[in-house]
Amino acid sequence: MSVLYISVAVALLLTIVLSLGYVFRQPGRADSLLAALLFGSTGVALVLVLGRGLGLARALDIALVFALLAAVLGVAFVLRGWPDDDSKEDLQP
Amino acid sequence: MPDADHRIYLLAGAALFAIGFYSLLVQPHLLRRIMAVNVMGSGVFLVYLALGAQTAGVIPDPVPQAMVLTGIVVSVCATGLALVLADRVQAAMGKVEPGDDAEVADPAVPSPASGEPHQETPSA
Amino acid sequence: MILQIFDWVLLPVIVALAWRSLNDRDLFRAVIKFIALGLLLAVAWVRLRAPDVALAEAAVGSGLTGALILSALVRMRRREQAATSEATGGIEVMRRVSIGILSLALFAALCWAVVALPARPTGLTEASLARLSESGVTNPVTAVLLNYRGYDTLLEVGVLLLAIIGVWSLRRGELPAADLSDRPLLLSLLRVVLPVLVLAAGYMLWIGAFAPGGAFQGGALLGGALVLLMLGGLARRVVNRSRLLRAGLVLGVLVFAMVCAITLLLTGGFLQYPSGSGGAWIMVIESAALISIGLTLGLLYLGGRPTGGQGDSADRSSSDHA
Amino acid sequence: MSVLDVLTGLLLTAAVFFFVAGTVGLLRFPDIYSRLHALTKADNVGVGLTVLALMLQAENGSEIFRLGLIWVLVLVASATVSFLIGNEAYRRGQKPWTRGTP
Repeated sequence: MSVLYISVAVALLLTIVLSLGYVFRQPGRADSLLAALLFGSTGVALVLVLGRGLGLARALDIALVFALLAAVLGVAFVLRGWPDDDSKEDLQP
Repeated sequence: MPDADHRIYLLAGAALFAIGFYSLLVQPHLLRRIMAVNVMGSGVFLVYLALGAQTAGVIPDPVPQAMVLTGIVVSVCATGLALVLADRVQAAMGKVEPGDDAEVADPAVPSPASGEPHQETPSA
Repeated sequence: MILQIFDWVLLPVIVALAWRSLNDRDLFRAVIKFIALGLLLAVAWVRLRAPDVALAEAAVGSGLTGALILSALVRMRRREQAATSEATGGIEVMRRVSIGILSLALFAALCWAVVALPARPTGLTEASLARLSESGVTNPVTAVLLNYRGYDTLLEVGVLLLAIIGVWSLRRGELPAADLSDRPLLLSLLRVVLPVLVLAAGYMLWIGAFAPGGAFQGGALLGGALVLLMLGGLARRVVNRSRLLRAGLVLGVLVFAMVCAITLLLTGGFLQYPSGSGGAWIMVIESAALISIGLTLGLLYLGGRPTGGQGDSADRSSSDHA
Repeated sequence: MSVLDVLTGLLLTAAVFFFVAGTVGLLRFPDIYSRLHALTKADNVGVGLTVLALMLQAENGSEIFRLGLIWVLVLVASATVSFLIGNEAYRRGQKPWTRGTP
């Protein structure tokens, strides 16, 4: 069973790699923000299955903290973190 | 335990430290330097925890874990303080990229008394 | 086997992300990558079976540090807007190359050093487990933090206090005056997340005695709650009560120091708890530390001594809803 | 291998599918609004299925409760933040993609 969990973890990690490849191609800022959001939720699932696969019962709490702080960070992003010179930078090659 | 070999983690820790070191010296922007120091710290944590995980005991060594925990909290404090300092630097000099006089990289270069007298902007 | 594959995917990604986050041309994207790096590091800590550290990294490393750097970035950007746009590649190629060679040499030396370490170090696992039953807690990491090496943690709480004193003496931070009445959705998010954050902070504190968790993780969650409150413009009532705030900030150090003094009187040993009552002492210290850590981490986000209204004029001009 | 284990495996596979779909959507969709749409599928359904899969293996009620809590938090946070991002992007004048624009 733990092989299944860790394989799923590897698969989730690969989706992170995929979207990182996207971020590395320098998309607009809002889009890299979207990628960060996706990392957050993928990270929650990843920690859950990895913890299960390794037999760490407390991984649940880590995922919980992840989810909570992702909410904090998301709000911080939108309220304070969104750069004003957004459109200008997006044009940069 | 089947996954006792964490040597790749040790190497990755060394890589993070070197990357942070390089960026710390090369990048002129203070914010980047602050992030660089954080990355260096993470490299150290990686090495330390990997060593703790491959000790002979039944569970990973708790002492490195406790120290890294302390380290994380201390480094967020240091980051917060450094960010405010960088902010003050910007307010005082009008830019976030200190000139050559602040370069630790090459002490041989005589600092060419970089312009900017401290024109305190009344921002704070 | 499959774990090895996991490692071989995870670590190159971490290293590549570290490189790109520090050398990205656009600072905003660099910060986003830095946050993603923190997230993957937390995954690495789970992988290394260090759940206590993973909890702290998930809360502090990726969450709060990211928010801190992000808000500093925006603040700086506003000030330098239209002025000198960020010049990348500030130093010349020759220096860049020589520093690169230096860093590679450093990397090689570090690699040699870590590979030369014994493959199976003895460590202190057994030593720390041997006396665990006397420590008053059953989570070995908490035992190390607050019993075996309590003075480390005392100093750590001191460092937190010093950091906030430094920040407060350097700058004034203005509370965002966001009005959530035009953002009803955000208000309802806060209504769900804030209570859970506070509840989870208490849970972390309580569970730290026998499972991963503790005052630092709980404090980070509390700090996150404070950040949310401030972002939502709801923290004025908390932050403007200056006396209470300061009392909360020093509470951790104060209680810790008092426990030091009392244990010194009772047992003659510095932070050596009377036998059998370790758990109670640890709980007292941790509860006080939780409040101080939460307040400190939350207020660090403000980036200065809180002021009621008049603050950084540059910050004020283009605030809240752009 | 019990029935529950098989179910867990199936649910996890489905979850991975949704995460992959969300990622591919992020990579391939033409504008920020459609990318948001793809993204929230990964958030909501992907995490939901993972949580469900692990609930089947949970040892006690507390685990089930916390798993559920995680899902609720992810749902609430991702819904709100994606709304705010979309709203902000629209306010800043990002045009929605229509057929014909590249």
